[in-house]
Amino acid sequence: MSAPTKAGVDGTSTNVQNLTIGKALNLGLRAAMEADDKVIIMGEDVGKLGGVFRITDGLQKDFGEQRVLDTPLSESGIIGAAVGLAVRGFRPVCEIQFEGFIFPGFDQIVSQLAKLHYRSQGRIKMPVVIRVPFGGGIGAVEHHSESPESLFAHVPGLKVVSCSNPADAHWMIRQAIECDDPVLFFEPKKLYHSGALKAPVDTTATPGPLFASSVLRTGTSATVVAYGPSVKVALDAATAAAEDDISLEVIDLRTLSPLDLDPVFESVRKTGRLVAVSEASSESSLTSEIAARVQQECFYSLEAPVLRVTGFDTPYPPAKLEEYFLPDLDRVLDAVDRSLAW
Amino acid sequence: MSAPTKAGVDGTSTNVQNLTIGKALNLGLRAAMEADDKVIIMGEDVGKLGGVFRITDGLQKDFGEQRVLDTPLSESGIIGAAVGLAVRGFRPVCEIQFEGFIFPGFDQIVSQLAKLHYRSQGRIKMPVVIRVPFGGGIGAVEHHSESPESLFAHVPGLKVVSCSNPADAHWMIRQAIECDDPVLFFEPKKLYHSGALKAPVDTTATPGPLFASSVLRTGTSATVVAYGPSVKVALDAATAAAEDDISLEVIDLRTLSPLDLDPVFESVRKTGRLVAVSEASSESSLTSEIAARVQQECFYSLEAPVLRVTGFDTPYPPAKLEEYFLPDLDRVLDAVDRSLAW
Amino acid sequence: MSSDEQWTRPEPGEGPAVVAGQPSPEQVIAGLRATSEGGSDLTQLLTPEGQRVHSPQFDPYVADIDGKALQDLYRDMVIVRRGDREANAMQRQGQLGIWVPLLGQEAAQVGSGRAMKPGDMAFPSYREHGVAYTRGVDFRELLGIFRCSDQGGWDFKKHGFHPYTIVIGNQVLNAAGYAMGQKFEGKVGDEDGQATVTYFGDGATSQGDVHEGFVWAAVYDAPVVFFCQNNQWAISEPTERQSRLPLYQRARGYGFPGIRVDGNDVLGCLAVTRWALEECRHGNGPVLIEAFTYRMDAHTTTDDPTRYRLSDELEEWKLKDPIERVRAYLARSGFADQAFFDEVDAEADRFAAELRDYCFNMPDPPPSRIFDNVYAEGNPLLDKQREEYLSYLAGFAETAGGH
Amino acid sequence: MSSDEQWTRPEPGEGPAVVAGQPSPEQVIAGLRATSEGGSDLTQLLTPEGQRVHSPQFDPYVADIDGKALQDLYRDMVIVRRGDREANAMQRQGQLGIWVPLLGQEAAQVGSGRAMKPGDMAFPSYREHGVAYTRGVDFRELLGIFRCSDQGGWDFKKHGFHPYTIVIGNQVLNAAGYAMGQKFEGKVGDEDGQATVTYFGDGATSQGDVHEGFVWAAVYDAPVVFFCQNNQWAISEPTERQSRLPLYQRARGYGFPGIRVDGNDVLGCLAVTRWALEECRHGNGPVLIEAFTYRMDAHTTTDDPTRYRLSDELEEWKLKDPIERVRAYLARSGFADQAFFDEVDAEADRFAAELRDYCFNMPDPPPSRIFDNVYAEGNPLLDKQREEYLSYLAGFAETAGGH
Ligand SMILES: Cc1ncc(C[n+]2csc(CCOP(=O)(O)OP(=O)(O)O)c2C)c(N)n1
Ligand SMILES: Cc1ncc(C[n+]2csc(CCOP(=O)(O)OP(=O)(O)O)c2C)c(N)n1
Ligand SMILES: [Mg+2]
Ligand SMILES: [Mg+2]
Repeated sequence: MSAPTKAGVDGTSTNVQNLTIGKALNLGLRAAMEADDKVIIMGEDVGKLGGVFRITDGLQKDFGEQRVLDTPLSESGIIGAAVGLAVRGFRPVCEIQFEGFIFPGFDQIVSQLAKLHYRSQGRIKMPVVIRVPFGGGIGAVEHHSESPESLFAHVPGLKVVSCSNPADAHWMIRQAIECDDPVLFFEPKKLYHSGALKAPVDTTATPGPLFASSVLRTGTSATVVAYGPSVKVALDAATAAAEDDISLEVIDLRTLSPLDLDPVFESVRKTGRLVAVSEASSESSLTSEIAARVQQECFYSLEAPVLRVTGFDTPYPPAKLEEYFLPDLDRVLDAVDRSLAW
Repeated sequence: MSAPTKAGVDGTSTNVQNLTIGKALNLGLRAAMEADDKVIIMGEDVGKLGGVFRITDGLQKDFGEQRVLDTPLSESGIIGAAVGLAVRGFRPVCEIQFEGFIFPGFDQIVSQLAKLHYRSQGRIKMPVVIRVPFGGGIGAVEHHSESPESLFAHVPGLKVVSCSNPADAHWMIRQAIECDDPVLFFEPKKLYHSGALKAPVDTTATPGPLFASSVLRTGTSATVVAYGPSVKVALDAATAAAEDDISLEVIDLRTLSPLDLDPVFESVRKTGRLVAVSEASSESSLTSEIAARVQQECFYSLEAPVLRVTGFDTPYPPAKLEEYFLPDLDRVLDAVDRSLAW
Repeated sequence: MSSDEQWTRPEPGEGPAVVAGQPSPEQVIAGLRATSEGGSDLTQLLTPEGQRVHSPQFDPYVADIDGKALQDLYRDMVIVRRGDREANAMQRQGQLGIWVPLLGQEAAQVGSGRAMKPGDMAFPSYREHGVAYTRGVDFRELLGIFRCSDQGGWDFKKHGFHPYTIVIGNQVLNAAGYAMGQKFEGKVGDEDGQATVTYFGDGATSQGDVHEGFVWAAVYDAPVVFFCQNNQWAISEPTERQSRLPLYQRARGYGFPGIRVDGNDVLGCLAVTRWALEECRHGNGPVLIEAFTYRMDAHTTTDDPTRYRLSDELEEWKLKDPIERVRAYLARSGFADQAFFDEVDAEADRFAAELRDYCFNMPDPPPSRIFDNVYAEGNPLLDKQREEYLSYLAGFAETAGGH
Repeated sequence: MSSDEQWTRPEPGEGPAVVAGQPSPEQVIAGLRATSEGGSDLTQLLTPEGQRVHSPQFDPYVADIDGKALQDLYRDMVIVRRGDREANAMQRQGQLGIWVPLLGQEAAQVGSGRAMKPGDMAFPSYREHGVAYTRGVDFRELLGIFRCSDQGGWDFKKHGFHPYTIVIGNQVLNAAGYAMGQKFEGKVGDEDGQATVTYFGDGATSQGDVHEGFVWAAVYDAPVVFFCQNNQWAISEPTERQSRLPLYQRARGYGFPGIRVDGNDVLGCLAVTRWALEECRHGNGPVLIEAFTYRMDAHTTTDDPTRYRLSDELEEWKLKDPIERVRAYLARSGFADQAFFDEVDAEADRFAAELRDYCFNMPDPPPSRIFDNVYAEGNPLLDKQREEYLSYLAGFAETAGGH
């Protein structure tokens, strides 16, 4: 399928397509593979099937079995072999089928992937991307709806990002693959094929930096910070709040490690209030870190404590209950109300 | 070796011994094994060798090879088999040789150990203790000095505790073994055999609750909260600060999940200032959680933001540098000063 | 045609290896992988045509299987298949979130399941609805998982049937541990001994946990039967992506027996599993069984196999249907007449209708369930979270009620 | 005596298994485990007495090893041992935080190390100082790890010698991946092909990662030699705690060759590793080698082996010393005279003196090193942390200076 190419203002050709997050990722992977033949894709069912979410659709067909590897059913193997391939000079992009299945590979991530650059005093680079479809809302069975990103954000040596819209998805995956550090790339699986989120993506644009947060909506009453699938919830909440004349500033974190909280600090200095939203359980998590840093940096600006709207501190429940478990518009607004009333 | 037994005030016999943390744990394990023959010990080198730290010294000799298992070199196996043994009605106590080697078993911990009670709607109990020698300061090579406790505190379904002195070590391990939930038991390895910490332990006393923090020293100027090996640092800092007429309240967290922060809240309401100390990296960690909760619960009492003194957000460095990496008295006092000057 | 040494040579030093990347021409016949034949080492007691094959080693293990017992095995398989198809259909109708079909694996599951005794324990993966049935777990109790209203609610102890395990390979280690427990309790050593069976797929054999389960069971002489259903596919990946060798030969490297049985032969599966359990009961475990079978349907209802496999393969396997061969044998040998088959069909119809009825009327769990059974001994923080959330929810109800 | 089928029977169905829990009496002779003999499958080119044993299969791989080359191997081993002993002594003197002795494993390491070519790559565990030496990594470059002033600072690319890996088994998967890369780059297929050797211990064979490494290498035909140094102990645990079967037989289950070589026979190790590498270069990898050897010293300098093993065992193995047999062979066959041996000893003395000198003068790294090389592309938060901390430290210096 070829996309419309037209001349940009400055005469260079631009290529703008209306894409879902899933398709934007797919094209991002394709672009990265075209740009550098050291980029290889590894994972379970990523070949003929195109991955269970079809994010790698068509890539094996076009790039062959040595660049798109249907691997053995072995996550430690996927990461461990990727580490070895990276030592050899490859740039592996690993797909973990669902976030709940990353744990067999956790040891290789923590012990080798995160540490080899340090251990080798910089001689070994680890340009490995681990793509992780994460989060709930798809009505799935156990282990298919979790949000383990905080575990990785806690591990020095890793970088962790999450996208929330098609343009970011496209550019962030390309930038992550170009990054010489290991990047955990969390993808909001329930939004992969959301038609409502379809948006124009300029696949020839010059993207902003990868490790930067982004203010998606400005406001004055309170700040809401979110990432991945929760960004949509935050934006929806802001729209709803606007009807009650509450003006919410919404920030998409984008980078979970290193955190880029400067835009959040700035916003909180203006609004005096912050609500952090995440599907993950709250204990010792990313939202804890946000609260900890904001209370320190904005001590005199805060008019209410940083509040968190998160998944509960329970295992992910049976999906019939996930609408209750996941932060939604109402819970975000409730927190905003509590903040405003503090 | 038999210890002095004397009649207590009320006529019951008490047994008070002067013990190191290591010996207190050893006697705690022994007592648990004597009390319940379903208690079994599993780990690498825990038999004849008594574990690399000798915490299980003498137990295989006295309880036999079916109750003290020198296991294959396989951490997923240790946890995975312990899960199966627990299903069968055993109460396994697993030793992970060093905290850096818990990661091959991470999947079984997160996916089975933490979730089976939930999945089975309470029909399956998981009375498994995982003993983890953790923390730095022993001049060791890579993977032998880390503090991964926050990763476990983030996982619902697990309980996480850490001891800091011989009496707690003894009672907490006994209580952890009696607990019907899975308990990650973090032991401050550098203090195992510290003669300076030797203290009288009444092995017949009635202990307080396992999942409770403890105020070790009262004070009025600021509060310092710590756990495991950092408790000693906090106490030393309090002693030093007292010379400058700064009165520090020191709280030993003891339980890392569930957190028992009520004593901390109470203390902060009094002192208005909190410094949280931990050897672990700070990002998305337990100390983040403490800061997040305290700023919420004590919003109007805090006179300075919660400050953290932690390991840096780097891999654990070569041990020649660990004195710089680990929180020490000076860094704690510096944070206290900053808090007081806020 | 596959053979014992399908993709390799066994000993070093002679001639080049036949490597996985270059399968021999015979291995790839017109796009059809050479996996529809189990090879010369396949144990089979009943051919696809319903012919009874005699085996001096395994016949004794099914000496008690008379016409009546064979009828029962047939009935089990028909009912299990019917339950499977009904659940599959209900998923299409939106009553289940997902279904994991077992179509084609009835013999492997019923045969191995019926080999167990009450004191034995099964550690299933997520596709073992047929085993569940033989352990007395009502199909209805399985539905909650796939309707996403629970994560497995049966009484695992009563049935000797552990909760389903979705993370590939985990249960193999859990089973090894459980079997060690059976041994530690002195329940192993004679024909009254207890044993454990754990189920996993061909894909699972690549996981570290399966290996560690093999190691542990071997060094602790644990009474565990490793029952690998090689259904030729791990979602879209054929067995060649996991191994050069036939999977039952994996056991060779650990020092316990590995055996390949025709997984579509219920009699063979029964005999071989009984034998393996017998070994385990006596303390000669573990044993690996590879049940050579085929996943006739998609991986799950969300899967689309047309993307990765040719329908030829399916056609080939249809000729080896596990139920048809028993029907043929029953009929030919006069063990059953048409009335019997009709009666079983009618029973299956009733079974399906009940299942349907149950499923359509399953209530959703209350939100409070989110917080139940996270801990056996509670957690005050979670209690507070629960309380706050439920009163927050109650607020909505009040508001709704107030209007 | 150990044998091929040491703790089991190979095929199902005949008689009771000999299980790990009940070793045969021959396996336990007066407290001495039956591990000092490698069994009938042991490949050996040089006996403990220094007798050359001929092997039609492996002799061609050492046809070029004349007297001079043998002298070199001898010299390597003497120097490596001397370095090891010196480092061990320096640990006792407080110059190193810990030392991991290789005593007794010189032949396995020098033999396999010298089999590699410059384009090959080694993935060591933590005890492979002898392999490091053969790869041109200066012993002095190893000391930083054990002095705890770095975590491995050599140029891994230049030497084809990956950083040490301490987490048991991890490097086996990394090596499989690296070897896949060699293959993907088209560097495999003829005698000029490249290959990888990865080292691990007997204990490591239980880890899931080692299994997954075997699986991956097998299905991707990766040119990797799995070199297992079975030194009979994993800290305090004997090999029986890891396996029923001799470890080289593990390969049987994966469909690639496994071979046991006398790990104390440098010629045997050289030949067998060259053969295995040859197979890999041509695309017939992987290959598993079990080098049957013995850890003559403690696990590390913090270990106390008297707690778990009898000194008889050590005495038995002393008779199989890897260096002594080469000395005997060199002397007996006239390849070397006393002057040569004296010269090597003198060289070893110089080597040790230099090592000592270097170690005693090693500077400590600056605190700023904590923050170096965490990321290749930096991290602004960490930069800030670094800056704040260094200025905090500078504050002390100023205060100190001010007084
Ligand atoms: C650790 C892990 N990785 C990935 C998955 C996703 N997944 C579910 S089933 C499956 C294929 C399993 O194949 P196989 O073991 O052959 O069993 P089958 O489904 O064919 O019965 C995969 C990859 C998972 N459940 N667990
Ligand atoms: C995953 C992991 N678990 C535990 C350890 C601690 N440990 C270090 S060496 C060792 C024994 C290794 O034995 P083996 O594989 O035989 O190698 P050897 O030391 O004998 O060379 C253990 C248990 C570790 N380094 N990594
Ligand atoms: Mg399968
Ligand atoms: Mg060893």
